[in-house]
Amino acid sequence: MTTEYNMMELMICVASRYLEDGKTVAVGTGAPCATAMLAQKMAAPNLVILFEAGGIAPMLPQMPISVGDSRTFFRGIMAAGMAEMMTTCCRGLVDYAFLGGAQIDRYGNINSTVIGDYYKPKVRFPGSGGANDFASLCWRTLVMTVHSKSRFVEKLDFVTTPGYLTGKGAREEAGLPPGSGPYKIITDLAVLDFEDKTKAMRIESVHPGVAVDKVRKETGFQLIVQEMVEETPPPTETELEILRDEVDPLRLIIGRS
Amino acid sequence: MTTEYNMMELMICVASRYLEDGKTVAVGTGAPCATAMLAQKMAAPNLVILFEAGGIAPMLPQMPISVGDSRTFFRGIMAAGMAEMMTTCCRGLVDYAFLGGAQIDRYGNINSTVIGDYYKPKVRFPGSGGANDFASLCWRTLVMTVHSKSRFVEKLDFVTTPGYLTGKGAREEAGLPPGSGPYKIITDLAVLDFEDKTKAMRIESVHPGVAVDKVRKETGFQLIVQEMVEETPPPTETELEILRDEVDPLRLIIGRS
Amino acid sequence: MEVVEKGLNQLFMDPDPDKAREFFAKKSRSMTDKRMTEKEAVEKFVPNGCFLAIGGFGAIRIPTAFIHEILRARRKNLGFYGHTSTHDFQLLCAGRCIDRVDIAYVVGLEARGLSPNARRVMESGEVQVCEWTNYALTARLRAAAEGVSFGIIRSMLGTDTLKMSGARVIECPYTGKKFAAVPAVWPDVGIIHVHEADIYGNCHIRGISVSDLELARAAKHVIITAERLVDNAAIRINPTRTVIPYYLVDAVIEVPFGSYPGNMPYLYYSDEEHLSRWLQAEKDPEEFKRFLDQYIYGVASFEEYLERCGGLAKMRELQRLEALVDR
Amino acid sequence: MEVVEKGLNQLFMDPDPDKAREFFAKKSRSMTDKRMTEKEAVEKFVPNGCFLAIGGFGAIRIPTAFIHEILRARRKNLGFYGHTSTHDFQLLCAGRCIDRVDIAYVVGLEARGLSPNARRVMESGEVQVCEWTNYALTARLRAAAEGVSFGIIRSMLGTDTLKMSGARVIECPYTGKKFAAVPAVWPDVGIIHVHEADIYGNCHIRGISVSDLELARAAKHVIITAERLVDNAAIRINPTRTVIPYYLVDAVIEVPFGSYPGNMPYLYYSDEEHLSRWLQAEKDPEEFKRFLDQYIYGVASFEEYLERCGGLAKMRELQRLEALVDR
Repeated sequence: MTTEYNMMELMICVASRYLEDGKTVAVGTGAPCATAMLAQKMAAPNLVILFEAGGIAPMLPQMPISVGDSRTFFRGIMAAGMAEMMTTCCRGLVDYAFLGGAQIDRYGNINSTVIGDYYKPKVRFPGSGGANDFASLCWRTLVMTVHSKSRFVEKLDFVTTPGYLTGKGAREEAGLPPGSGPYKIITDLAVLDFEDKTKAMRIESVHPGVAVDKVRKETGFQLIVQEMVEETPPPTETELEILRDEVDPLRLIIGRS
Repeated sequence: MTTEYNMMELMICVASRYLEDGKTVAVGTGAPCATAMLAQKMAAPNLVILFEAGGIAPMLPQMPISVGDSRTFFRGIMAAGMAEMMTTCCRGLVDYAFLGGAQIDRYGNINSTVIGDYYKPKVRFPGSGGANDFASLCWRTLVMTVHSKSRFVEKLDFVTTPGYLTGKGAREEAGLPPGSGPYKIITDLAVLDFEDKTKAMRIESVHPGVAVDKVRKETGFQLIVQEMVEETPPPTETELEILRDEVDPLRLIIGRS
Repeated sequence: MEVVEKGLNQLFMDPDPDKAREFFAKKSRSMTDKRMTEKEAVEKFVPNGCFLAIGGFGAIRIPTAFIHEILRARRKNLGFYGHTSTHDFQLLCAGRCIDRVDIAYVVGLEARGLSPNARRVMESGEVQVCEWTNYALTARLRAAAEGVSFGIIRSMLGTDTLKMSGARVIECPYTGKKFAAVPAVWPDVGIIHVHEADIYGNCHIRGISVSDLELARAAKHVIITAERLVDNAAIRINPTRTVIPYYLVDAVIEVPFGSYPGNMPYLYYSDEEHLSRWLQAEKDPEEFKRFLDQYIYGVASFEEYLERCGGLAKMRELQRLEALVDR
Repeated sequence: MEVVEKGLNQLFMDPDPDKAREFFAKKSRSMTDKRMTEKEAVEKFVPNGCFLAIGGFGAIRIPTAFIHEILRARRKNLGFYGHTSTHDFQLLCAGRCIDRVDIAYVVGLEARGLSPNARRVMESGEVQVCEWTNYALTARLRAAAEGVSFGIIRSMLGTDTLKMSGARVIECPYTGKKFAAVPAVWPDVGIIHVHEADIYGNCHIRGISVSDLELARAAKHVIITAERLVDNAAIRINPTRTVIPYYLVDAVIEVPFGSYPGNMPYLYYSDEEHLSRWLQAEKDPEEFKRFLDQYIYGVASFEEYLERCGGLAKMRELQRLEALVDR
């Protein structure tokens, strides 16, 4: 029999496996933070967590509500500021940026600014915040988002945060640091990465019980699909146990789905 | 009868009168620092003393040996760093820079880098240190130096620190902040300022018993002399008392001449 | 200097460092008692139409008490520097105080969701906007703090965020590489809540400083609200701790719990219940009006607001939360 | 980007931020015990020919012990970042260790006078030079710390200091005003003496930081000498105090009195008597050789140097001086 888990638990467990031990990760609140916390308690005890407001390597006593609240530097090694964080990313010391996303396109560009006309938007979202900075400056950007046609779109209403922009070479052309860019997109249906030749989105693996066609159907653009598509290993008992008992006992995040 | 005083005491007492109360002054060690300390104990109790290494408004317990030693921030309001100091100057918050000088020319430009060929110098001096920064960024630069032909020269071997460069308008042309520049030069013979029309050096007053011709003779370039040249008021009893008893009881500075 | 690409939106503030120098040349450097009330400080330093920047991080170490006073004073047409703003922006939108915003992060309250009222304001098209990123807005303050007209960063490049900003893409005179040049900004007034200040404005902050050190150095007028006032000797005994020197500061206001309902590191946690009541109330404009009357317009002082939010008992609870005694 | 004016001297280091990123991508982020001896650290991080920057302010909070070890290891052809350097530069000249210098302040010892030996070295023409100012050298480190290729300042303009530097005059893309653009510098190794560090390299500094926060972030390798080591818990209990986070640091060396004969704020004052003996000895090259044998080449360790300088009694005296007990 397989263990029961919900969509959010699945995404967090799967995503956490991509955070290597001994690396640095800049996270937002919510799922990305929970993911990094899980990774620390699993295979990456030496994963260094950074928060944009200035918190460095805290001993997180619980899930922070804000990327700036006091938990983000609780027993941290340093309580700094925004400039310290972003310049550390710009110097090349931060390996992963872990973002959420509203709209995303085939090159991993993200929209979190507006739906509709910029000057008179149908929906005004917060804007970049630190997302554009992290995705520009960190080496590898991971994105966690629900998989649907309304989110995976052919054309973004607004490119808030850079993925590979218009494809291979475009980041470098724009002046973004060479070697940086989107790494993995983790959704409730699949894990997606980017084909080297084109830097376009590709299915890396589909989650247990999810058909490739289902992923295609929920994506508003042409996905690259290899002949053999692997199945994502499901969350393990241990992952789920630690996630539920230690990372998010109040179910603030995993209770959402 | 007039009070006895030496050359250094004279220069310090005279210079201290130019530091207004409630203003900010960036000082070097030695005579400039002694001068600012004297000013605080005389007419300018609210004079704010800044040191380039980061000391802000200390309660100076004694003469610092270095512009960075612990005295420069003893009971100060802040112990900062070089960038904090220089950016404070650049924002226009520092009224006076108080420098010493090796060679100086008619426009108040200073050489503290080399005598002779730059690449194989006869004498290598320290270089700018913070002098160029202070003289570029503070509003008014005061210089204290011994008056001699070898120091007041027609042409500097090296322009380390900007005065009025080649004359009126040259600072602005070079990109230096408008309204800044040399203010007074205090020597053992006279106080000199700069004529508005040309920004060339002019005798403001000669010290007691010093003839204008003596000043001319000790100056390697043509000085501007007005019809009536005032005499510098000599050091007062009180000035000398405070300087000797409170500012420099060990005669580290005033013992030099 | 050749500009490779230019953001389409206009700047709200002049990036000329010499105009700023002229202002700072006249600013007093004397250590005088700068204590005053919120009312007096709003009266003196926050006229209609001025450009405002607020310290902290949206709902962490924010000068809530002072922002309430801005609402009660019915300030209008303010410009706002929207860096990492959450509850602070929500408040200014509640008062309809602003007509132009430099945006890095607005409307949202992070994991808590979006502010319905702030959305109404921003979607009305009545507010002039210019797009940036959090770091870009920190870098603009930093450039001002350095007394220069611009700074360079490697964010924003290649995106609509740059296209809809006031940034300009330039090439490095050494490497030829492209950078986003962001213009210095000297806000008319910066409001920062700190842990301790003396009556002259020398300040201590515990925990993250966010962009407040840059803001304190960039803003033409700096208003400090402090959890508590300390004697000047408490500053001088350890000058290494001073993060804002007095000569940058124009007003000092002692406001215990001044960041409520926001978090004040080491002192009290955020009141999430109250913050979600805000989001709830905002859904219906009529109810929101009543809500604002009850909590802001209908109270004479911040103390009264604290009382209406649960008073000392609530503050004690938030202190225990912060101390991780109650979880 | 149009360059209005160009300094004539060459840069000793490449200002390309992407080459620096490649280096920092590979630098370890793990919290590991980084303790080692001066000998091991010189062996590992200070090869002949590398480019060196030293923290502190010439004779205040300097890593004297480590510099002595560089001399004993007979390092040659080092590049040196001559910002605010006095006794540190005097030492490197005594060992004839350097062949190129970025100069803001060298040769001098402030009010103490000029170093005869450093003058001989610098007037020999054998050392490659490039002129700057103190702030320019801080700004170059700051640009590197920001991960960009240059920074802009308003110093140097119109002078021979700029003409004989590697700076370039550019025009602001917003105001058209001229600024001196200074190139980022990532020194191969930065050596900083601090009050406290843990075994991972998290550091506390008391008093002025000079340019050390910028240096710690710019240097490819950072070596920390500390007056004392503290437990990691002493760092985490107050993260606001941390000025250098461990992941920047490559080596941690505990050296009590490590800044002697320099001043260590709050701990001990400078030994002016010993520093003037240096200047005295330097006047005659032969005597200076004997002096160096006695104090550096002829001693096995820094402790032995301290003993030869008066040992504990002298240290106690300097502690009392610093505490203003004896004046």
